[in-house]
Amino acid sequence: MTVESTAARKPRRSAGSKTGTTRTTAQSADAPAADAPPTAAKRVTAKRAATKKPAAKPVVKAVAKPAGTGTDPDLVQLLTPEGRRVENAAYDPYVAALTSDDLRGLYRDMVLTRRFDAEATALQRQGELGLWASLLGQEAAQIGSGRATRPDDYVFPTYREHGVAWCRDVDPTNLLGMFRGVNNGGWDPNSNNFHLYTIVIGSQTLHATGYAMGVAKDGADSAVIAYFGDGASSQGDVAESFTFASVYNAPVVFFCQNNQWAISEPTERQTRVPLYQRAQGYGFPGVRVDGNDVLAVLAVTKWALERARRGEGPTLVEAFTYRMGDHTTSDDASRYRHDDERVAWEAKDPIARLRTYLEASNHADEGFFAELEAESESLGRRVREVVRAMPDPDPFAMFEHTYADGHALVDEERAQFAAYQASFTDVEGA
Amino acid sequence: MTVESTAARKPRRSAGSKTGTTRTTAQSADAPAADAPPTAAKRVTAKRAATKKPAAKPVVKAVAKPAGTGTDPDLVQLLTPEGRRVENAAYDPYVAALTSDDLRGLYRDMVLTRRFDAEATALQRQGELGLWASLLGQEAAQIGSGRATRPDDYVFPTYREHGVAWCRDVDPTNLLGMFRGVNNGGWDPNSNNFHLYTIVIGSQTLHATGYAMGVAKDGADSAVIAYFGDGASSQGDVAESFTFASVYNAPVVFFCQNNQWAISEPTERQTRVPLYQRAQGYGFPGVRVDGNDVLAVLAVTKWALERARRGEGPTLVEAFTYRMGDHTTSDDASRYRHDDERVAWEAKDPIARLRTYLEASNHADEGFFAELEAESESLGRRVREVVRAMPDPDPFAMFEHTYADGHALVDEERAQFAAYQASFTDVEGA
Amino acid sequence: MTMAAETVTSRTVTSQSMALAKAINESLRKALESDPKVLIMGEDVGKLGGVFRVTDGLQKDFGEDRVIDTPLAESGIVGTAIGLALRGYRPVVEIQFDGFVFPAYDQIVTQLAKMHARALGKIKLPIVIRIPYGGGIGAVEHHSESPEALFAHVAGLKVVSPANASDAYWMMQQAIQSNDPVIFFEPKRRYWDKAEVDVEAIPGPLHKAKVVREGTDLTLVAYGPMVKLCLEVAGVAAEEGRSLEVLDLRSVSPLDFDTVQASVEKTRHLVVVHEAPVFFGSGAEIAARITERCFYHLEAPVLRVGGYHAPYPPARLEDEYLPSLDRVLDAVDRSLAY
Amino acid sequence: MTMAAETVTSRTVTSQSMALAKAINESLRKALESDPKVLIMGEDVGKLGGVFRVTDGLQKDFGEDRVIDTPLAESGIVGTAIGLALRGYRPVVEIQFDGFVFPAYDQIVTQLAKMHARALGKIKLPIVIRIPYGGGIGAVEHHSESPEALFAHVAGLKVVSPANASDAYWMMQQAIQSNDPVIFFEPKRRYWDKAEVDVEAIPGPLHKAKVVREGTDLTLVAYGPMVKLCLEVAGVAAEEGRSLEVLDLRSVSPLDFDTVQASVEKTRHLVVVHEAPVFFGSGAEIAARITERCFYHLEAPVLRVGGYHAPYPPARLEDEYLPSLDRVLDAVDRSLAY
Ligand SMILES: Cc1ncc(C[n+]2csc(CCOP(=O)(O)OP(=O)(O)O)c2C)c(N)n1
Ligand SMILES: Cc1ncc(C[n+]2csc(CCOP(=O)(O)OP(=O)(O)O)c2C)c(N)n1
Ligand SMILES: [Mg+2]
Ligand SMILES: [Mg+2]
Repeated sequence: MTVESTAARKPRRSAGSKTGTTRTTAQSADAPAADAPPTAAKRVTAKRAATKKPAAKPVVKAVAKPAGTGTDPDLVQLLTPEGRRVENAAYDPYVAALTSDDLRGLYRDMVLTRRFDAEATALQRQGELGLWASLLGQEAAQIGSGRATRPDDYVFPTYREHGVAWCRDVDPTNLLGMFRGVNNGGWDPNSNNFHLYTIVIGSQTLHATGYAMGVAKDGADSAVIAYFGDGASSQGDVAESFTFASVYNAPVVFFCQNNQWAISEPTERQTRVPLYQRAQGYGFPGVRVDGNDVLAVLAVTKWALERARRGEGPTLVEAFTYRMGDHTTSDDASRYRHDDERVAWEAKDPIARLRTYLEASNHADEGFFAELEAESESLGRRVREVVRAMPDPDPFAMFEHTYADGHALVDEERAQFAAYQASFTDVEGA
Repeated sequence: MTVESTAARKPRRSAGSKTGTTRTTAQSADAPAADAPPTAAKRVTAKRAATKKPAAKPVVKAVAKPAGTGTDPDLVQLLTPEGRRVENAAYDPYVAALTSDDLRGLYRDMVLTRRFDAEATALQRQGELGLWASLLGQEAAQIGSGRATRPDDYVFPTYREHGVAWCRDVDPTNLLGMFRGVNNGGWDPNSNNFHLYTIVIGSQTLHATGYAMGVAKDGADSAVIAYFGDGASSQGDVAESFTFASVYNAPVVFFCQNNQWAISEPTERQTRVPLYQRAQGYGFPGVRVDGNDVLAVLAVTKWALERARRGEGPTLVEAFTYRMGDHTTSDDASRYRHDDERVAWEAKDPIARLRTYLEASNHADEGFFAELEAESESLGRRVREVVRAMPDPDPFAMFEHTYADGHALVDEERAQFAAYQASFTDVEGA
Repeated sequence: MTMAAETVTSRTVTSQSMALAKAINESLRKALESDPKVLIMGEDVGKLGGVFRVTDGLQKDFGEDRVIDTPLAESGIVGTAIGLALRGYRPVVEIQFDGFVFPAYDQIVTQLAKMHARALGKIKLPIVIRIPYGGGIGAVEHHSESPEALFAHVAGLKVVSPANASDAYWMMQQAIQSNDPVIFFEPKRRYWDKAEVDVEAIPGPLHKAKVVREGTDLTLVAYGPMVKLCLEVAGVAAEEGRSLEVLDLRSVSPLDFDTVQASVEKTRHLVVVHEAPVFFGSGAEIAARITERCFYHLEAPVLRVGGYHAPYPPARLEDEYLPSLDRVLDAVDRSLAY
Repeated sequence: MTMAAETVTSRTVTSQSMALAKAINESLRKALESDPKVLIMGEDVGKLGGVFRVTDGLQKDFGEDRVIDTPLAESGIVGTAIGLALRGYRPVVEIQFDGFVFPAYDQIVTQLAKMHARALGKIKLPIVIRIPYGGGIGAVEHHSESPEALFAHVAGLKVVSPANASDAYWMMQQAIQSNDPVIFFEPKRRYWDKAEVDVEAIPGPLHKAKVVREGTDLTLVAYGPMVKLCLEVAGVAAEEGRSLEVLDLRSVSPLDFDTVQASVEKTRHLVVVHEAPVFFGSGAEIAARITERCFYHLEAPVLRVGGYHAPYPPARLEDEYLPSLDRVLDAVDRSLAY
């Protein structure tokens, strides 16, 4: 591990925080207990929001209706696209304790994640990777939610959660193995409580639910978070995971990144109503959050995770965001969507908006940004070097790990393969 | 077909109606256009409800929220368990045109269906059937919804919709083939627009949705109704059918008979909130109706079917009812549920309540009931006779209908089987 | 390479006569007792004790937290079992009938079978999926199928099927202790067949075939419900002066070709019997591999007796569809006539 | 019983060189034009034209009502296609990749395959399920599998796979016209291979194998992506003085054993090649049945070359995993050495 990775430097700590206080459970005592607070928000000056004084403790009255009921409410948003901090009595407490360091940390996470992602895209173009699924545009959704988790929580990603992996201290170069074609995942899920990437859409939501059922059985207060996309919401497995999570009151947060597209299909091909509303019919709350607002995502995810810890069961969080790039490097989005859509979303860029806010409220100075730029470059370099050095696996690896306890046929085939390989050596040797 | 079957006597007509007017689409003009009317109901005397004068045309204001939103409303009920007619401005129009004949027809359908069901149970005990799945207690849910359909509508049943089959003029003895083990269904689904029984839980909801998509493509104004149970609501297929139906705005009614049990599991093992609420998160209305009240079921189903015809898309109807018997003849419900529950539901019997109402409002006299008793007996007799006479299929039937266009291997195996069979004849002949 | 079948060490004092279903019940009970991580999951496994009563009494004694009635969703059952296994549990999942495993097929094939390899061995999936399978009980559609080939073809799964109560007891113990996913096919029509079960015995390896009757003229290979039939066939054949050796494979993946090979090298004739359709069934793999191993020993091609290429027929036809005494004898005759 | 392969009548004037993917595209276009009941359904089949562009331009020309982008749910796609077929439509369904067919497996196996039989022939299910399959394109997990055996074992389904553009065009026409469900496996690594396609030809029967190279010493049997490899093997072997006959099965269910038998009676040696794992793969069924039919003709056991009993490996290993020129030649050597 080299110095440029947050993950490496401050393992299992809040982004940029030296003390890690924002990650403690104790803090949840401040949080409102209601299922979901009202989402009405009012604008305050960036200046005011930037003061360290925690927002006044809100008196949130328990609402009978979970969030996401009835007519579509506004997004939960704490930071406008223009970088202004807006007040939200319900969710402010979840970010109230963030220090300047924390805020810079979130910014740094997003910048480095984007840099890593760009590097991977470049490596694919250079033929070093077979494929890459870019998270461009979804940095806030991933860093905000990833930073909301505790080390003992467990994360079940799709194939695009590079930012969440970053928050979980997974060495980013580890993520590249499967895209390079040297393994199908390969990291140890238990060393960072970050499960392997799952490609079969939706499957992991059931694993997350089962894992959460196990957490509850153990009497632990950890929580589980399952990532999936807007397209995935149509899969039967996702619906079944909602049912199981609800029936067993499992401590799981369903985190749907609605990036508006499932390859070439817009969200309207999956649903006629906002996705967060899906939850209610399964008996738990759903909330839509501005997925390009890292503070809002952090707050909403913390709220949901803490509900889970308190034994209040599952939550669905819909992070409303946008896939700025192609679906993967194999895709060509120009075939099915207009540039204006992308342009409109560029104005809501998660990194730009936090930068405006940081600058306007003097949370960061030029030095910080310059240093980060350098760090970013060095991350890119490291990723490049590591990937290029990644060796092809030994052919005999094919015969490893199909079974934990062995299998006679595998032994037989391995032996046949060895004999076959040896036949060349013999010839060559002869 | 013998005389005792309504199905046989009045093919494709409304129950007991000589004119069939209650089945015409034209009538839907009377119906309120709102998504779902409020469910508040007030009691009126049985006497008053019994007058032929149609209820005043209600002015139902279009409500933004579909039925089944927010807190659990009362059941839609038009007839109390005690047999009193209650007023319901929203749904009364759908039953306003029912004549005494119609009402007696509904009663007759329920009685004969129950009789048929009892006969089948008896035949199973006598070893004539391998299994029977009784509908005891669910007569109103099935007759009410079945009688709401038009001949050109299409029905996708589970394995328990004997009452719906009755309404679709399917010869009831046809239903017994699969339970006797002489076929796996075997009737022609297209002759009565009544699909084969489906055993793999939930699968048929997708077939219904696809069929409805086809109806819409054809520009027809038919509707489709898919039956499934409370247990089935957990299956991924059912959720996927909700998504497809909503996205394609398919003219399909999802009719869930919540009979409180999925074999030994109470509905709480499938959901924490009332099932009809599931619909909203998929973008269409859900309504809970008293499934033991044939009038309410008829009204709600008609409303839902007419929405579908008008191009307003799918509806979920949850018929709240009770499985009075064992799951099937192989089951022993005493292992997992208390008698008191059954006793409580007996007080809500669908047939008894309609009888009370018919008697109290002079819709039927002793002669009717006596005649029906005789008809019932004769139905039982016919069923018994037909079943006992059902021959075992020819062994060569195994090789038929696996494919429509033939298959070389089937031909080969048929020939081998013939040779094998012949080897005995040869020996016996020798 | 070839080994004779191992005999289970039997101490009569701990042995008792038990129906196959009861033997599995006892085995599950023992597993629940000895390992707090073992869970039972499925539809109706709780109060009802399963539709075949295989889990009878377990929820009462171990509680709803260990013996779990699940929602009616097979993909959900297997998918959450995977999550529970990742958390350190050892779920034993019941699929109510053979024909209802297919909604879970995706989770089994794309997730359960591959996750250990995907993680380069870093995580284990010790999950047993119990499936009552096969015909002969006069059931309706989807309740009589034999889909074992659809699992054996998939690497990452182990597939076993006991033929008698004693094996049912011990193989279930071993399957639960296995760190690999095991698809455990229970021959439902043998649920009520009794046999001596010695709960203190030292069982042989899970994936080893057994010679259940020795013979010299022809080898009959079967597993699960067809072993009993093959023993009957051997009995009848003996009266006709033919000495048939009967092998109980017990495991379909891995498949103990060594034991089959040893037998065929002796008898030079092989007939494979299973309920599943012949086309692409286990018999094909056995025939292909044994022919390769015993090319110069075989005096006749390996013959297969099984279901036809048709959906499982309605109950009144199943006796014609399933391998029967006569059909197997016919194959024996044909083999020996070469 | 045995018949030589039929040759497609070719009129050069209507013939043009076309990539395999384009040939399917043209075939779908023709079907959409000639039968208003034909529909295309799947994920991304519309504007995108599918991830392999096989449906390119079809939605533009035939509208969203005939070329339907579906929600992301394979069970839903196949399940609704069944409903549409019941309404009289002829849906051609695309599954995006081989590894994603499993969520639809239940609908395919328990519903699609059995519904015609269940209705005693009263209803027909003319549905084609297109599956780009197989490896060799350096893809990530679930994008390179060959699950054909898992469908061939199931009665009620027909399973085919073209090896070249011409067959792709015609077999698709025939599959769509078939009144039975057809699982249409498209060899994705051959999508870009060009061949002459005569769109006015009179094709031979869909389920008939073709002798694509005549030979006398040994028969190589393959289908889909492996046919090209086998032709290459035959070329190399010819240089070594060995005359290999190559058969393109085209159809896995039904499987044209007659054509295979005829060839093997001549060559007396058979090697079967497929990408799918050998264990319980097509090769097993072919070996078993051909050994039965040609017991006295075979001079060597039927040998099989295919994938190993392991999940499809990461891309950098696939060349080792897949049958290769050398691995097939090795099997040829071994067979001829008997
Ligand atoms: C079961 C399954 N079907 C199809 C695919 C092919 N596929 C890969 S990604 C994708 C779209 C996913 O969309 P969404 O869930 O919105 O996630 P996103 O890619 O937008 O992050 C599809 C169809 C798959 N991986 N798995
Ligand atoms: C996929 C599948 N899993 C399991 C079963 C076994 N099974 C048959 S009926 C049933 C319960 C169904 O409950 P519900 O949907 O409420 O319908 P009900 O029987 O109450 O009418 C179960 C589990 C099945 N038929 N299909
Ligand atoms: Mg998306
Ligand atoms: Mg029920």
